[in-house]
Amino acid sequence: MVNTKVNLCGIEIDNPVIPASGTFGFGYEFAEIYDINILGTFSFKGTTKQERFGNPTPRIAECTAGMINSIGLQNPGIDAVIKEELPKLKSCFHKPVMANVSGFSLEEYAYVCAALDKEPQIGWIEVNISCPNVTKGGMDFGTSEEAAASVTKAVKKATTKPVIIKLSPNVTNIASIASACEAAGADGISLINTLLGMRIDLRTKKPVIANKMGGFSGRAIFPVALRMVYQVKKAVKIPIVGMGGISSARDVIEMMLAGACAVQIGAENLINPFACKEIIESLPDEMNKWGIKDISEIVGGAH
Amino acid sequence: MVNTKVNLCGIEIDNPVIPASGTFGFGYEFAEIYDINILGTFSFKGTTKQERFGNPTPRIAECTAGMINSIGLQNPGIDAVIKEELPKLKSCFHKPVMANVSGFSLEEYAYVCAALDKEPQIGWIEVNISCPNVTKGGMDFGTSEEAAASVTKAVKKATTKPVIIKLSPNVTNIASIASACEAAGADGISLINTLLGMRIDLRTKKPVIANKMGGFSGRAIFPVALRMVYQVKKAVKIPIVGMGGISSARDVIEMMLAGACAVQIGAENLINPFACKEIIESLPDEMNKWGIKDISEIVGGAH
Amino acid sequence: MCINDRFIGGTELKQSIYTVESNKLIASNVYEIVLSGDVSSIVSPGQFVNIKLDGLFLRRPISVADYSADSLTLLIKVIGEGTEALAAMKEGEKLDLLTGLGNGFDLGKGSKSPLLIGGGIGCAPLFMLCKQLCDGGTKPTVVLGFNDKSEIFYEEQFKSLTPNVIITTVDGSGGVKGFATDVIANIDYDYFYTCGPEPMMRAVSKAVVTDGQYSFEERMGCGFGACMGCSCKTKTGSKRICKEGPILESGDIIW
Amino acid sequence: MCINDRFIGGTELKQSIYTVESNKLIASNVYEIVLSGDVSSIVSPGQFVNIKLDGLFLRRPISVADYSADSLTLLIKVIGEGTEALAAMKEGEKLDLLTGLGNGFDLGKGSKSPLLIGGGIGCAPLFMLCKQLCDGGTKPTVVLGFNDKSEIFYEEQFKSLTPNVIITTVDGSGGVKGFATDVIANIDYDYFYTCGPEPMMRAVSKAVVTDGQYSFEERMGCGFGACMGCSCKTKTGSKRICKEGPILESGDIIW
Ligand SMILES: Cc1cc2nc3c(=O)[nH]c(=O)nc-3n(C[C@H](O)[C@H](O)[C@H](O)COP(=O)(O)OP(=O)(O)OC[C@H]3O[C@@H](n4cnc5c(N)ncnc54)[C@H](O)[C@@H]3O)c2cc1C
Ligand SMILES: Cc1cc2nc3c(=O)[nH]c(=O)nc-3n(C[C@H](O)[C@H](O)[C@H](O)COP(=O)(O)OP(=O)(O)OC[C@H]3O[C@@H](n4cnc5c(N)ncnc54)[C@H](O)[C@@H]3O)c2cc1C
Ligand SMILES: Cc1cc2nc3c(=O)[nH]c(=O)nc-3n(C[C@H](O)[C@H](O)[C@H](O)COP(=O)(O)O)c2cc1C
Ligand SMILES: Cc1cc2nc3c(=O)[nH]c(=O)nc-3n(C[C@H](O)[C@H](O)[C@H](O)COP(=O)(O)O)c2cc1C
Ligand code: FES
Ligand code: FES
Repeated sequence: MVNTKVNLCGIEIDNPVIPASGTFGFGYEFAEIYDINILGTFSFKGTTKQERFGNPTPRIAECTAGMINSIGLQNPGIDAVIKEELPKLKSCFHKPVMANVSGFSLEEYAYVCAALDKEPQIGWIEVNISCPNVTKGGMDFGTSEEAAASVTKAVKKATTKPVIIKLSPNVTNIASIASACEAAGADGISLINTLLGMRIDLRTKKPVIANKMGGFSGRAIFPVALRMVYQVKKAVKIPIVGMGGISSARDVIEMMLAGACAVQIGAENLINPFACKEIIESLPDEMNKWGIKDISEIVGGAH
Repeated sequence: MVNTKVNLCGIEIDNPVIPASGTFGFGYEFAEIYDINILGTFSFKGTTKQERFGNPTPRIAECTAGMINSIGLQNPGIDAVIKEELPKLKSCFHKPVMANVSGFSLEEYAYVCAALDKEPQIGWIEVNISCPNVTKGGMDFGTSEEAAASVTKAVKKATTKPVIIKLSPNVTNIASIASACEAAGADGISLINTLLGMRIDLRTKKPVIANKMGGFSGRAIFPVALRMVYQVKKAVKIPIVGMGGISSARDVIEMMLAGACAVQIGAENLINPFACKEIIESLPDEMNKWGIKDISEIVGGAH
Repeated sequence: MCINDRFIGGTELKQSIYTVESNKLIASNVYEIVLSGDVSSIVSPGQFVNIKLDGLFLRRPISVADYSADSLTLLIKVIGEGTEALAAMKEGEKLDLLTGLGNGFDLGKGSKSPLLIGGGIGCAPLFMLCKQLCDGGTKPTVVLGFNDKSEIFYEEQFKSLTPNVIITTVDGSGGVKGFATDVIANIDYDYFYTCGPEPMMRAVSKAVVTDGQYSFEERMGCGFGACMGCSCKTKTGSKRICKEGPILESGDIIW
Repeated sequence: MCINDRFIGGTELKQSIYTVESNKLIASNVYEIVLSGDVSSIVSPGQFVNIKLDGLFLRRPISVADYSADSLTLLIKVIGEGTEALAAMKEGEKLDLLTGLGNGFDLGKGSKSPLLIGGGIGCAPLFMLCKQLCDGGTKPTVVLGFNDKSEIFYEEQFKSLTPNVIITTVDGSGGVKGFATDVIANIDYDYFYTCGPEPMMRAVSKAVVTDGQYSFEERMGCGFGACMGCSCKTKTGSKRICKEGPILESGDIIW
């Protein structure tokens, strides 16, 4: 018997596998196809103060071993999330959930976090300072140390829940941004969000995505994600949630060796709705294969 | 009949397909397997002032749809390149060649460029300010506007040949670095060099690459490369050589629509030694398929 | 399981492996693929399947053109890598499909003389719709528009269901010369269903005189409601083409 | 063609498609694959082929264990994804290979009683070498080291070539108990050839009393000399394992 339990910012989760924000809705959609209580937890769709339709379509493009999305944070807004989505979730998920939050100003981030602070099912707040698909704010907060630190401070004041800052990979020095967040009080770091990418349609000779560029993710980005998790692990002491291109229990182990204490699965859920279930079910065998008894012992093992 | 000729910094080349530096040796190796005179030109192995063995092995790691390399600029040094490699090349390649140059100080860059300036077969000097595989210099020059501009100025003083600055993709704002190079006198921009990436061996639980990290390239990185070429095209007026993940004539067209006036093929040469030949041979058919008569007319067409 | 009002179709998502029973070129660039396997999740015409293909990341959404107890028929127009791979599938080869996707046409809109308007490959989902309407005792009028004669498919199959089948071609090389919408004015109908390229459906929306249902296409990430990739603004709020669609009712659409 | 002194093997790189004639499990985790196709580029034992596999980016280098006019034999130990895929290949399936890679053993070193020392899967290239030495009229002594009995392969094949075949296993479950290097001291030889894991070859270098040749492994980008991925420092300068190697002479190696 192997142990797959890990501790994420003071909360123990049954296994390190977490569906990533934006690829798992508000969870209950997946509850129709399998019992989502097998998950460590999951990160729900990026939530903002106001309701958002998001970007014009097409919002999706195919890539070799990956995809581009340009959803633009479509969500019903924090009030509807609290009034409608969370009650639905409660009926099918009995564990703490990770709230994914976005904003276009410090005030908006703080407002949403304060609102979520009162919700008992919220275990962690994952603050997305890295969405490449929104024009003002969003991405910019994730591309400088100062801005990242200022968001961290603002949300830390607004909530008592553990705050995990989600970083953008589209930067020169990810480690220094992670350090800035740690210094500003972050309880954890999650990375990577999508790489900024683009495709052009040869039929129309114009960008496939209506917004021209979008966020590139899926298996193709795994080596970049792994490298960044490794770099951030060297720079900070707080827990790291690693993601980017994970598609198997093997990848989970590799990401944890790089320094992640838990992982998220994004694009893979979209092409295989059972991805997280399959990864969780195969994790014990994979651990045995590599002689791992306790998954939390390998965190950062490659350093 | 379609026209595949393009003009690169004042020199007309028969087609826009250029094997990328580091994946085509000094050219004559490939002359054994096909007539390399069908190429537009090619960029030879990154050359430094001194001979270099490069990094310890393993230097290569497999990735989904790509690979990591950590060669570390192995090359015989500028004197041996001029004395031994270029004469060999001359016997099998009858077109201007692109010299790829690296250095660890402004003086070294200038020294190598000055030496190459006297070589009649050198058509362009491609200045690599972006190699992720060397510890001092190298990458750092490519990650700030000031450093990129200072290298550009130094090499422009040292040579009368067209100077193409090769940028690193591992930066927050590629367009501003390209602009800085343009302002400093660059005649062209080439991009992207490899993304910094990493893999861990589950058997040893340590990084696969002896140097831990390396440069990630191949098909997987195409959407990132395309996006950066698109962004740089918006920022500069000088010609752009686009590369990163190109593996077919289709990709060549997509990259040129993004803004490249010529393209380079890297990792694909390693898994298919005939890649450039096949791409060149299929380009006219592919152009016909998409209704393109003259390849130079589509440059930047997606804007 | 939780109560989930978003799953308006009420069907269950299933992932399973199917075997290619046959694959035939039936018109210029159009293939008819018959698959055998679990069809229990397919509950209404207008639903689609999402197909995994080797070497491609995203699945490819294709309407169910017909199904029986243990087989389903897809009609595929080749336009890119994925549909090319489908066209090349051989008897006995396996395909990984998600089924039970999309709301499907709502046949409960009680109509005596429905009109079906298809454009090109958009005729595919109308076949199963036509079959079920006929099974229910109504004989719809069917208008199928193509560019030219070489593109016409399933003419006989539709005619075996209902006598009222009108083919149009833009260049007049087959059937009536003109657009599908050109012949609508002369038809008696009290409801309509349409599927085809968006410009055609936009023209339909101007030509029709009754309510009806439209089948839409959008680039999809997942096809089952998880990614918000396929959202579309409607008069009753944002809808996912893969989930609350692909069929939208005329009163709901913002053209 | 240009004169190129780097191509010391003088063989030509070829890319072609091969058909799997047979694939057999011949020892614990070791498969023997016979391929038919163009072998014109294979000119000496110790050369290798580089194999493209679906879904994997880099090719996988595998030594030629044997070849005839139109077929070649590979012996493969399963260690990861690529070798797993090879183990799963079925008769009639196709493989894309680069052939003509590597310098190969130099048989021109005029030896009357050569010694061949193989370790595990490293025994593979020694088979073809042994065959050619025997064809040339010398009967080499062959020492093949394995971990245990289950891993032993090609014992009979080697014995059919030369009477002097010694098998060793670390746990004594087959042949002589111990390491391959343990039995060398009692053998009369005037030259040697070895291939095996690096720790074994290092032990060989300490145990041998004559000159000889070693076959090395390195992670490869291209396998044909283009990328400098496989470089190795030697006493006569930097060499590419895929090009100036994989066979290096004892006097050249920096341990
Ligand atoms: C609900 C629905 C039902 C469909 N039913 C059918 C059908 O019955 N028969 C049929 O031939 N086609 C149908 N299509 C269109 C079909 O999905 C596309 O032709 C196909 O995805 C193109 O893939 P490709 O790889 O050949 O083209 P590529 O252009 O190489 O595909 C690139 C990407 O764009 C997407 N894409 C391209 N065109 C479309 C499109 N028109 N709609 C949605 N995504 C697209 C692809 O899925 C892929 O992700 C349907 C689409 C939808 C949304
Ligand atoms: C010149 C040469 C000859 C060889 N001959 C044989 C042979 O005859 N039979 C045999 O079974 N094996 C042989 N090998 C080793 C064989 O190449 C590896 O076992 C194989 O590449 C592993 O691939 P994988 O996908 O199964 O493992 P993975 O670990 O998944 O491979 C990941 C990457 O590492 C590389 N790699 C892993 N192990 C090795 C290794 N030992 N040497 C080189 N690259 C490695 C792979 O090629 C791939 O790029 C030879 C290697 C070389 C260099
Ligand atoms: C369709 C889609 C929507 C996403 N939406 C969000 C979001 O709302 N908030 C967020 O923090 N990340 C979002 N992401 C990023 C993912 O959570 C994840 O960081 C990224 O996709 C990398 O992981 P992957 O390679 O496993 O997909 C989204 C990704 C995808 C593919
Ligand atoms: C093995 C290898 C060696 C490389 N060496 C160099 C080099 O010496 N100088 C340089 O500017 N780029 C070098 N590169 C980067 C390539 O020229 C190219 O920018 C990069 O690989 C992206 O293109 P690709 O995806 O087609 O490989 C090297 C790449 C590889 C794979
Ligand atoms: S395609 Fe993912 S929600 Fe519709
Ligand atoms: S593997 Fe590329 S040079 Fe040897």
